[in-house]
Amino acid sequence: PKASATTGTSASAAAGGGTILSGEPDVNGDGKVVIGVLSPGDINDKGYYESFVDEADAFAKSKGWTVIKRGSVPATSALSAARALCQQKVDMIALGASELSDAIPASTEQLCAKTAWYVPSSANVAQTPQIMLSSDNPNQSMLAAGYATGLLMQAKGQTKAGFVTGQQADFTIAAAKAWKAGIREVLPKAQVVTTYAGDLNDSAKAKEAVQAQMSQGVKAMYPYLGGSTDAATALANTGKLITLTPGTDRCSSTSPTFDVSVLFSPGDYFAAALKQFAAGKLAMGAEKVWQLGVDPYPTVKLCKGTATENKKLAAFMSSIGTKKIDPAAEVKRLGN
Amino acid sequence: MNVRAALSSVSVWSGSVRSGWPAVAATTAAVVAALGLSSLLIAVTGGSPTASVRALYQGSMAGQTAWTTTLLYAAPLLLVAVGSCVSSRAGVFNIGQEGQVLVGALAGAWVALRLAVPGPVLLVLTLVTAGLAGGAWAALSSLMHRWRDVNVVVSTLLMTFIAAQLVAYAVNTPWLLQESRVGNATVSSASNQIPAGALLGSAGSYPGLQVNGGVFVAVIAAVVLALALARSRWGFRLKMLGLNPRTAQHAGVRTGALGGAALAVSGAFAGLAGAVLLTSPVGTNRLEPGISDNIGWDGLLVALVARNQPLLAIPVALLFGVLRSGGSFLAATGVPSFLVDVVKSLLVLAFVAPPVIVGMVRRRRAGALTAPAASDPLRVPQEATV
Amino acid sequence: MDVEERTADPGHPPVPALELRGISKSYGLVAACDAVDLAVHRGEIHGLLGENGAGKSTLMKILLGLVQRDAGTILHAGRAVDIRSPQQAVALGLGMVHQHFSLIEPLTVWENVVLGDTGKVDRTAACREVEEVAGRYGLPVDPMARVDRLSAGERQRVELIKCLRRDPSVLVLDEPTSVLTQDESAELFKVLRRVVRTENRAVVLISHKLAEITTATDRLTVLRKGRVAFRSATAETTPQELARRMVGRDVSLQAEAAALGLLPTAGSPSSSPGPRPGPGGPALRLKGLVVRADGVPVLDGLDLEVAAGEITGLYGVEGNGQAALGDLLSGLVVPASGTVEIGGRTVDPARPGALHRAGLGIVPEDRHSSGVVLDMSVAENLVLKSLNAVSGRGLRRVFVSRRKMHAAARRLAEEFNIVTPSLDAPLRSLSGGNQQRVVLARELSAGPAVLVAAQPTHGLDVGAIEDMYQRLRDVAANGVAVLLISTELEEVMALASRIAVISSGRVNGVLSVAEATAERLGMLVGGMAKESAMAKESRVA
Amino acid sequence: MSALDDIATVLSSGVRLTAPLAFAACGEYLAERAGTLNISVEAMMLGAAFSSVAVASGTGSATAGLLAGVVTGLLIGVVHAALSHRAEINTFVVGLVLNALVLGLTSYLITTSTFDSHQVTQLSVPVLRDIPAIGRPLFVERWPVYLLLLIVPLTWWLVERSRWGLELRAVGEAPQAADVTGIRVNVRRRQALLWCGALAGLGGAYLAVGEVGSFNQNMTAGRGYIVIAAVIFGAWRLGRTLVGCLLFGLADAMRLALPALGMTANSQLLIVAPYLLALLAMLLFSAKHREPKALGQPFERGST
Ligand SMILES: Nc1ncnc2c1ncn2[C@@H]1O[C@H](COP(=O)(O)OP(=O)(O)OP(=O)(O)O)[C@@H](O)[C@H]1O
Ligand SMILES: Nc1ncnc2c1ncn2[C@@H]1O[C@H](COP(=O)(O)OP(=O)(O)OP(=O)(O)O)[C@@H](O)[C@H]1O
Ligand SMILES: [Mg+2]
Ligand SMILES: [Mg+2]
Repeated sequence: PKASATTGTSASAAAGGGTILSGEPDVNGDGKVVIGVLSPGDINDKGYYESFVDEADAFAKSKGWTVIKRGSVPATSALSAARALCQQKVDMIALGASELSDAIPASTEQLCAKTAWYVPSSANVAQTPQIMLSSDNPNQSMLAAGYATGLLMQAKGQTKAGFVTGQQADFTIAAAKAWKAGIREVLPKAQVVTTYAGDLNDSAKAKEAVQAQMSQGVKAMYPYLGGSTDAATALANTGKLITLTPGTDRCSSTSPTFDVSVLFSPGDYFAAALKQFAAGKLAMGAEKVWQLGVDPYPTVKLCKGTATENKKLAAFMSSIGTKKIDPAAEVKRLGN
Repeated sequence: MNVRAALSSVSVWSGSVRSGWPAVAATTAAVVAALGLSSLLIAVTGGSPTASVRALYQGSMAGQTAWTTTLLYAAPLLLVAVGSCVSSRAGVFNIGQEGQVLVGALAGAWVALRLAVPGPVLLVLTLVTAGLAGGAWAALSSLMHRWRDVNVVVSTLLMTFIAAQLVAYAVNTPWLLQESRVGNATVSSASNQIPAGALLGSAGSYPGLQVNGGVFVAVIAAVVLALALARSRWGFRLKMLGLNPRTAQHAGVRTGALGGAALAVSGAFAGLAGAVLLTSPVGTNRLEPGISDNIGWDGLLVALVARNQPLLAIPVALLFGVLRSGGSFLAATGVPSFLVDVVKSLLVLAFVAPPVIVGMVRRRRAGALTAPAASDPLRVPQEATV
Repeated sequence: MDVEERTADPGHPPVPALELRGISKSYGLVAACDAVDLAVHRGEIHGLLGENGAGKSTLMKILLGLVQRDAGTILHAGRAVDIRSPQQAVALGLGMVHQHFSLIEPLTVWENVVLGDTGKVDRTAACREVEEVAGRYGLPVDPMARVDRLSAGERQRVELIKCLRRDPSVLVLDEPTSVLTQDESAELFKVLRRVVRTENRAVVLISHKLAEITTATDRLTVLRKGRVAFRSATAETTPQELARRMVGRDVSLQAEAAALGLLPTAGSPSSSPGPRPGPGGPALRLKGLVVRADGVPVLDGLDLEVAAGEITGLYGVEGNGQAALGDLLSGLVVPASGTVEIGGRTVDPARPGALHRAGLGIVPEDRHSSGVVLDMSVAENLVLKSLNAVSGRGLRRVFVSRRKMHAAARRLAEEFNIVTPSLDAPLRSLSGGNQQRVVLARELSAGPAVLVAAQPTHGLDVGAIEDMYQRLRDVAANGVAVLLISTELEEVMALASRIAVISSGRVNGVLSVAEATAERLGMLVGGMAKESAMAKESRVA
Repeated sequence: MSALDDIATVLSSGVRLTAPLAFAACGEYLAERAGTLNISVEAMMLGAAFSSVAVASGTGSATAGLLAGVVTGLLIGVVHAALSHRAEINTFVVGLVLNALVLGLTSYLITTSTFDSHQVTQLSVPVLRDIPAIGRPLFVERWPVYLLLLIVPLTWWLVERSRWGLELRAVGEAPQAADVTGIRVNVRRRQALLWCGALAGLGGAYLAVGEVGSFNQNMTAGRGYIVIAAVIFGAWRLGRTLVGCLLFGLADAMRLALPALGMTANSQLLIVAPYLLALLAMLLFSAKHREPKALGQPFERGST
């Protein structure tokens, strides 16, 4: 990534490329630190989207910062939402997901000149000097999630798993395939069905999809959902299915319960970035790629795994981290 | 002539609300009540009403940037509203603008992304195609009405949901309008960004205040239609059709064709609004399932509050624009932006209800044989709707 | 206004079944009822008559609790009562057959009959009751039939059954005969006789047809402009006197007399000009017109010719296709077959505005529904069929020129004596007579070769009627072919030189006014063909 | 897995997806017979779904939540009725505004509060539940489903047999004539809207505390409009309306179950199916003859 100092004379080059904004964390120098967070989803979904704001909130509180959060921002109003934040004199704008990347043009506008930008990306957002990109490879975490599921299924002697998600869109299709491939790393003959409920938030429909899968003997179920995650998982719990979390650590949750926490939550990445920001080390114009098996996140955690299972999973993840396993190739090989 | 047309429309308005101070006073009281209720809601849920009001103001009217955003929202709202005025005049109640906006944006996006023609031509083609598509979509309802007597309210409503799935299908289907894949990246449920040539630029830039081309399109449409409705033979016939279709037919008006055309025109303006959403910086310049963003529903409400007067729709659209941009800013202060939907709905009721109620009370008191004026859009769903 | 009373016999019981004292009701500035006193006794048919708009319907609606009075008391069997709703009226034993049918068409007869009751709905009991009441009064009807399948006469029976079933002490009928044939009317009066004589009920019969009132009632009250103008026993007065009381002055004009239902003195020559056939055949020729509504033919091969300079009357009882013919000539319905020729040229009535362009003007029967736009201005209503003439020139052709529109409207308003506060006032604010003048002015301003006037005097007061008659005569005298569609025999006899009788959607016979007697016309109306009508008459003679 | 089990799966899923529609459709049907084309049924369902979860969480009783849902639907019905049949504001405008208001309000409130999950209990009829294929779908459901056995016949009886229903029909067909007959037109229409509100509320509450056990933003997701489509599809007959609901419910159940059964289908097409079917029904059967004549028209005395 090329470093260019468009944000003013006071910017300085950082070690890993990119530019560190002067005065970090109070970039705009108004004596307060304000973080603005935009999320495309329901920020009370007890899952993926909520975690993003919760992490920011917790960290900011500990530093005495202010956090302005806004959920359910449609992609079409991302731009104006970002402008509104700039008017509020935020020091950083953090986008909850790459769906909101349409807000990025605001970063070049006068209004947002003194603002840091944190943007999650899945390789579909172009790097610009004004923003910090944060990305992971969803194939990695979904493959490992599948692997973990496979381990648990193997222990119980089961072979049938189900994936329930919303719209039939590219990212859901890809996630389903990687998860399936992961299961088949352990159980080459495993059967995996995918149901598109059509809506990440229609709980009744998500539940019916789960019910249909359960009645077909599915014993592990991944509710890759938004607002309807809990309703779907609760139903799966009644059938004692193996369940996974879509992004956050919920091993301690009792209602519903999960067997595997798949942690690819943008909140975790974001918390790490905020720490750097507080220390004045967060560089714009650079990209941070989060590696499974290398970085603390993303990762997959068995809630009640046996020592052997945990060891196998850790080994699998680290071979992804060391590139011994190429997730893309594995998905191609086993995901169809 | 413009000014006189304007004056005559305004006088029609005050006539139809049977103006006088009771209606004005009641409206004022209702607006205050609506704002009071909203404040109460904020306070009860732990927010600060004064801060919220300040935020609403700041985001929508304080400064040139704020005004820029407000105007960006107002333009498509005004376009939808102006179209609604036309169909309502003809006595046809179209409530499918949301779907017509979507179909317009869909067709516009297709043209903008698929045709290789130079910039300005592409923009014009995008806008025109979107208008035609919105019009055609509405015309389907009109054909169903003519052939099989299908209720226009019902069919325009149902067609909205079909339009939404059509767009969802298009942006999830690679050979249609789904965005192209870069390397291994996942693609989102949206089209590619339309080329710069098809973007509506700012037709004026007063340091920070940018007046987008869409604003000019919308205002010109409002003025031209106000003039046409008030003065032209077409406007005369529409009015006749809306107020008494039998007499209109007797007088030689092709009622079916004229009513159907009015519905199509209304759809066309909604489609054009869809294109403005697509090509102006209000959104992301891509086709996405959420691109209509309730502009269709809100535009219809603008027309209703403006009592189907295109010129009055200008300030009302501006007010709705203020609510949208202010709401966006309000959300940036931490108050969930859904609050703005609540405020907006309460305000619509506050504007719409009191004149009707005052009129009704007056009629009851007078006991006169004054059937409510059929021209009153808020009271009488005209014959065509049933 | 001093009311002259002639109380006939003192044989009535001292307490009237119903008594109204000082009833007043205003609609804005219009005093629909102004201190009206009225007493109705058991065992009598009480006629209530007056011109259009005299306040008859309003008075009865007050009685039925549909309209609240401003002042006055209602005494029922001597007791003051307060009637706030139709249910209360029913509970007191008041029943009403409304001027316009109040039946719900998609419901069955028995459902309509029990509508407005309280308590459980019991079909078997209701049907039995309908049949029982029907049998008692000789009003046969199928209780399970849907009302929209019934004829006008049958519907009237249902209305009657509905009232009589509730055993009313006072029965009010508001212009019950306007949709009935003469035979049906006679039947109705027979039923009413029975109701008062053998069952000792009281009946109020509202009408503005003097002939009917004088034959059917025992006592009567005349309303004029919301006040009681006259009371008398029927036997002690004459139609001529009643007419005078209604109008407030002597009625000499035959036109007025006709409008009030006074039969013209036998054999009196029509004052209308004789037929003056224009050159080259009739101005309007209708051939084999068929119009269907819901599959039922409402016009069934109608043939008719109207010559220039002549007033042809199309007479018949309401509901025999006049409305369909009016709609057809207004361009509102399209015939299934048949042709319309104007001035010898065939016109396609399906083409919007074609009839108008071919030179046909029409004063439609229901002007509010298809003649005017109440919420547009007087000026706009005057020009709405001739937008071309009031448009701008050149590029401004797409616009209506206000200047031209006002000029044209002003000219017509003056010529036709239209009384209006301003040309920009909504038509709604004009009186009925003036609204009708607006229609006539607009239709005549196009210089038509043919003028169709459908029920042109419905709802007009005497002054307006007089004016209308004079204008129609003038129009004919100027060489226009006039087709007068009317259900008023007297009106047709007074104006037309030829009378065509319509029955069941076809013309049953055409008589010159000289051959036309009430009896012959009556037989044609009843559906007998012309020849047999003549034959029967000659036998009688 | 036997084919019978598969059928049972799809059927019971269909029954569950149909139930909220069926409750609301009974209400909408009755309102439309009285002449009100009520488009705020979505607001009634959504508002009820929210309040049922809120009250269930507050009281700890799902049944109390269900009741609260009915009351909320009723209240929205009262507001709609007051605005459109007392103040006489165009009923479509009122409906649009109410839908926007309730969506905004519930979304706002759910982001500012949290609720526990509660769900009504399941009722399982011994013996009958063992009938192959239909046993499970029909005899093992959350108990409010069985209220349909009461409400459907009751709605039918009210409309077709009771005096109130006779008057409703009269009011929906010919309000002027009904008025002179002594029926208080707008009162009847308001009452019909209350019935509609209560039942739509029951439908929404069933969805929340019966089916799902929690509330999430816009959880009715357009079911109110599907209900309107069902009444149209049913050409204003209760039986056919319910068949429409079942058809739409089953279509959804099929869509959701097919992948598990190893089949695929175009989901967009299945999602729009209800709307397409309603339009088709109107086109094919020219429903105009069945449509209440005064549907959507306001009534005011003296304005023939
Ligand atoms: N195709 C149409 N689309 C929408 N509204 C229409 C259409 N045709 C007529 N209308 C409206 O419907 C009203 C008349 O309704 P009606 O159902 O009587 O029309 P119609 O008589 O069937 O039309 P036509 O003359 O074409 O047969 C008019 O106010 C007119 O504006
Ligand atoms: N609802 C009303 N609002 C205003 N004016 C009314 C109303 N009803 C009646 N009027 C007016 O009151 C007067 C009396 O009307 P009413 O209907 O009682 O006359 P009527 O004697 O029955 O006439 P007709 O012979 O035409 O039936 C008329 O001037 C009429 O215009
Ligand atoms: Mg700062
Ligand atoms: Mg009368």
